[in-house]
Amino acid sequence: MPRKRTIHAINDAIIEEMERDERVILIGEDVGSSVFGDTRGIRNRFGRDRVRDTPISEAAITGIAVGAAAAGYRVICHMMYANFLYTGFDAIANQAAKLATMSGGRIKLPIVYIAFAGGGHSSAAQHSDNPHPALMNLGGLYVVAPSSPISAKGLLKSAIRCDDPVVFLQPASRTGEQGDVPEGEILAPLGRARTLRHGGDLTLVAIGAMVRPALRAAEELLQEGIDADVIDPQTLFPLDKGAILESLARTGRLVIVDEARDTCSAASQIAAIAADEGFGLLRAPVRRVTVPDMPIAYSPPLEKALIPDAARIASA
Amino acid sequence: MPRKRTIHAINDAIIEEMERDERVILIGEDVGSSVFGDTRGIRNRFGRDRVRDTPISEAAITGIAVGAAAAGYRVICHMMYANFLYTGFDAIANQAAKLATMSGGRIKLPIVYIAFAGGGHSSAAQHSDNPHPALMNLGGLYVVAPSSPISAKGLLKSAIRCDDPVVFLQPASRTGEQGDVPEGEILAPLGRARTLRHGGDLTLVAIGAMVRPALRAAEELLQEGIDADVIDPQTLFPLDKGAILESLARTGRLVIVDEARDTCSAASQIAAIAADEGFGLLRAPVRRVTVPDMPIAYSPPLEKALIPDAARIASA
Amino acid sequence: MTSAAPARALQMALYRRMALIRKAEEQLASDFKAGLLPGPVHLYIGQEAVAVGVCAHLDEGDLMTSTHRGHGHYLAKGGDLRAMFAEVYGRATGICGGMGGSMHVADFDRGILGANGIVGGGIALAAGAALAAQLDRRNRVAVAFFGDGAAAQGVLSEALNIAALWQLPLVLCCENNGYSEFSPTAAVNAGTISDRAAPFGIPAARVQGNDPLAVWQAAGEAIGRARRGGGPTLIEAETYRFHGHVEGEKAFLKEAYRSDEEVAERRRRDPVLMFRRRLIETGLGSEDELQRIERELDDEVAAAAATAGDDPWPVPDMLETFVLRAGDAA
Amino acid sequence: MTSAAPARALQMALYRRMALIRKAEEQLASDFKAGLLPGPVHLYIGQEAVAVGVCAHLDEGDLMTSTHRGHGHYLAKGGDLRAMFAEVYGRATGICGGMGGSMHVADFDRGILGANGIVGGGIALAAGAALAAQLDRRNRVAVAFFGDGAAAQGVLSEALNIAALWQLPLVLCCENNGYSEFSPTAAVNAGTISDRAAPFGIPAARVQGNDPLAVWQAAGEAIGRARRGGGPTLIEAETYRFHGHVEGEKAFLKEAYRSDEEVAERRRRDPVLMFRRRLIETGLGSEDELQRIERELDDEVAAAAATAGDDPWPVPDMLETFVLRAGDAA
Ligand SMILES: Cc1ncc(C[n+]2csc(CCOP(=O)(O)OP(=O)(O)O)c2C)c(N)n1
Ligand SMILES: Cc1ncc(C[n+]2csc(CCOP(=O)(O)OP(=O)(O)O)c2C)c(N)n1
Ligand SMILES: [Mg+2]
Ligand SMILES: [Mg+2]
Repeated sequence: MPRKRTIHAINDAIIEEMERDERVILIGEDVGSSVFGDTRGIRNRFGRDRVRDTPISEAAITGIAVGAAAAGYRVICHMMYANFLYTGFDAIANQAAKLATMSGGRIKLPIVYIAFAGGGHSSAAQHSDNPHPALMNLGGLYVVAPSSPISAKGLLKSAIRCDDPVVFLQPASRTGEQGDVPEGEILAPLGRARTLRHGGDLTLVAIGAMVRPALRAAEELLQEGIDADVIDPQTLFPLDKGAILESLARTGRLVIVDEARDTCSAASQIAAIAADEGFGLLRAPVRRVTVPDMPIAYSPPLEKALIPDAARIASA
Repeated sequence: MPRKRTIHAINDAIIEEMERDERVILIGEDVGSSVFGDTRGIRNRFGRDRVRDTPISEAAITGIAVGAAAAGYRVICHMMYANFLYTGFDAIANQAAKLATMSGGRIKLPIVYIAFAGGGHSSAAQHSDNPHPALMNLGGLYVVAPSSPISAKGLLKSAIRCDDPVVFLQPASRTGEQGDVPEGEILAPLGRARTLRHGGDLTLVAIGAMVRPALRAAEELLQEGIDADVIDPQTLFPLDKGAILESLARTGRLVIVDEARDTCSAASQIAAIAADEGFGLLRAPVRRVTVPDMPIAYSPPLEKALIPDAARIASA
Repeated sequence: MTSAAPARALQMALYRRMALIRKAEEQLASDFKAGLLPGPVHLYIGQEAVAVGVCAHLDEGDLMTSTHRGHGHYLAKGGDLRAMFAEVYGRATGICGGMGGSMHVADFDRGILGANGIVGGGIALAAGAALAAQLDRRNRVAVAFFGDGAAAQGVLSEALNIAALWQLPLVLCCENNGYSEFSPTAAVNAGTISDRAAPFGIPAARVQGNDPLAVWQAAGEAIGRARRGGGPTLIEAETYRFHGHVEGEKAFLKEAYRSDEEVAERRRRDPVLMFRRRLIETGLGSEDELQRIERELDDEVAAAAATAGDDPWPVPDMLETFVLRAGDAA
Repeated sequence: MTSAAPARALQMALYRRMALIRKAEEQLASDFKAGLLPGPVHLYIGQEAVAVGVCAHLDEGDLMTSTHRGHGHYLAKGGDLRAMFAEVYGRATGICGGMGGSMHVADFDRGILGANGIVGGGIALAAGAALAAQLDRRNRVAVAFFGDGAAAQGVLSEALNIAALWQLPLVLCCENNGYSEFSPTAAVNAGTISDRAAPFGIPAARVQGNDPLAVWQAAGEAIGRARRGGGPTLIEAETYRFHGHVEGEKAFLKEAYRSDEEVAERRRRDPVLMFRRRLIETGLGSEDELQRIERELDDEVAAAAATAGDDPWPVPDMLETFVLRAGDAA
């Protein structure tokens, strides 16, 4: 199977979907030059009509995506760093997440907001947030967090075909990672988890960038005789509760790894589900391995201390 | 003890703190005329220098609060409806919540963002959100949710004296409610829950507007022979875990009532804490009584179905 | 006015539409007083000439975004009257099934992308709709209505900039009714709003917003230019709202933000009455004919309101349909 | 220039500060190449005249906000050199204790409210600082530096409007360096940025940003007016960045967004070298004296960088101090 970097898998996904449907358009700051490389070459291929570099105007861009989608286009709106979602948050939270429902379902809004999320690159607090908790709470947006080249491609292609708004949060620290990506159509259904490892002693749920260290931690745990299931939810809203509870039914133990700050994290949501619907299955406290409740620090030893790694996961 | 409406308790709190410290200023849209009545009379009393009606420019207003606070003022920044926090979210999430930490603690930012949150008044999706989950996840802001005239006054006065940013989310549906408010200084420390009812059979945690129906539900439950503790966290970030766990140690049962959408709600956070630190105490599944994951509807029967009430709480 | 006045049929159509909006909203005002409206309503009474003068140039394929004060735009753009009443009454038959209410009336099939509870929220949406229209190459245009208060939102300058750079077929129509909630415009907007287009190279017009023909004229130029690929225009229409910012405001405001004399004075320039008078003066409409139209409208409004008011409430089960689910996409 | 050039001592001080910024950033550029910098750095090389010309009018009580390209503003406003290096190196002794890095250097005691990783993020903060300055009645002013790309953010127009309404002592200084990341300014900003002030009734100036005396002159007028209660000014300084948008950009960009010839051509108008030449031509500075200054600066920069580079890394335990706790308030 051909190996690809995540960034190229994303690039392929966008190109394939733009080839497939001429109503798919791409807007965002410097999508032509492409800061991360994920949109590289797309403007040359599809032209300046369908691929638009925008000014630095997040409030307008996020809203333009809503308007163009309401008027019949499928809009990929590239937000660069996830922190800039906050800058354009009104149109995301008050318009994109609400318009379809407020209108009694009389409109569909096919929008994908792509953003690169999370820390690990000493870019400090304003470039390192994982804002998925805020987005998950809106209730009107799919929230997707890929963890590998193949999941990035499959999820993004599904997101572009989705008739509702999706926020696609690519871990910024994982853009260069390689993985197997088969040729041809790959679609990962939204709202479905993947079980990446079948153990049976422990359910380890890991999100986005945390999947790799979780898999590493699972290897470490095996040395100690603990064989873990590792589940990647892939879609954070709506969550695939079934997959998690099914594993929990076998293991009775749950650890969730999330690179968001702890309070109101996806980890907390999953723990809350376990404490309710999975209560009878639990044989041990539900542990969350998350970021302490503070902005991400710049200096490497500080940043490293904040972001979960395999050691912290294994000891949870 | 004199009875007061919440709106007057808030008004008193602002006036007392502006009298006490001349560096307290108030900015916001129509704070002079006062849409909710909470800032009524304040401009006449303190003048147009310290009390400024702003244009409808949430992005600027939230940032002006940060700049004026960094330059030595205590800023009360009135955002009217909580949904408009999203409109000015950049300066809240990227600046106010991060600047002190990013600067290594070399600055204090005494800001109170006041907003009226939640549904119950057929104002539809763009005027009914409870955005505390997004705010709680930022890690750099106190998030406060009063539930009565006295808690509104005590929390707001503490918030104004706090050296860090606070978001004060007054339930919009409870502004007219009356309650006892003693004369003189009332300060409710931030980060401390109040136990409003001592039962011992069940721990009922209720947030903001949900405290009243929770107390009503507790009465109903008593008929069934269940005597509940009712805890009002008052501050949602940082949470007073101790008070909740202490009650849980006695009751072994936990129900949390939160008018936020379920996913990543404060209810989920509290449930997650219980499933971890309180695991050994739990004798039953942890129930969350929350808003389904969708925007709030306009029509009364629909809105009523979405927002928790005493009956839903009692049956949880 | 530089060019000829529109033909009789059109002028009569303008009048009919303005009178429809007026009568529909007077119905809502009395419904509000009677306690029949579950949520807040912001009435457009006094501003009818703006929506009608602009929308006379639009057809169903054209796109429009509106404000919290949106009934007039909705009706001017051809929205269904009864479905609007039903929506404001919160009924299952409402144009949004009772999910949106007054601040969210929308009809996407007619290019009505919705009233909007976020001040300034419709501006970027209209720019996006204009982008869609440009890509479509079917000479469609998009119009954003917004208030003087909304002009203070930064998104206006962002949209002006982008519309200029991309030469979007967009008309930004600012309805300056003198107040932003309870603040006079001059207290919250420096300078003249229509002047803000020039730095971006965008043409602007400032018109008498209570004169439907003046609005019609300026909008015609702007929309024609946009259709021909000539890019965006900013129109500032000066007008006045006769009712409060929101119905029932006197119950919660302690001090008046405008005097009764001011309102009375401005009511003398009532756009509906002035235009009616002009139709008679110019001989385009006779008193009889106008009365006939008005009676028709009275009946239409009364029937729509009455039947909508008898419509069923929505049932909570339908909320299920709005929950996002797994697997929808692929 | 309308008024007299500044005195010799001031001109020499301007030169010294410009050369300091240049040398400090050349140090960082070579540190970056050597892999010594943990995070991204955006260098100000080529734009020094702007920060120095403006900040020459400011003292410690005045307030300033900056951008992601913030070392120049920090140093021009009197920020400590060694603490800046230590911050960019991520050390415990950094001006932010290693919490912020290059994009967040700040020194509140000197009125430096911080570099900012959010494009346009400093504009509203400066307006707020100007509000504080106005309330204080101590004739302080606030300055916001921001780029041409940032001018597209709506918050600029919001701040212009509010500053005009409140007559804030605010100078909005747009550094137009021709690019917004990898987009030429004309592709992302319609018209002339400085023209956007007039509709709000705000005076504006467009100056040669590579000439420190031209900047000094325009800034002096603006800051003087602000101190006297005359309200805000928008200054647009035309300049150019010699380095990439971010150090190391060639590693990830596939296509060049500007030609080597263009950069070479613009380097001929190097603000530091041009000013140096002028000091010699006008006889205000001799070659010897300038060389002495430059040697002093070389030593200062080398010493600051070397000692900062030997400073300890912060220890994670200190993170505890940033966690918000119960009971802090009352
Ligand atoms: C983002 C946002 N901020 C504040 C409000 C509250 N609000 C509703 S209408 C209004 C005034 C709008 O004034 P204008 O744009 O002139 O419209 P008008 O009401 O005069 O039609 C305000 C401040 C809001 N709905 N949305
Ligand atoms: C809100 C926000 N959007 C986008 C970015 C990414 N970004 C960083 S610098 C930059 C370009 C800024 O251009 P300009 O304002 O001209 O400043 P210059 O880099 O030229 O100094 C962009 C788009 C950001 N940091 N913040
Ligand atoms: Mg108005
Ligand atoms: Mg630039």
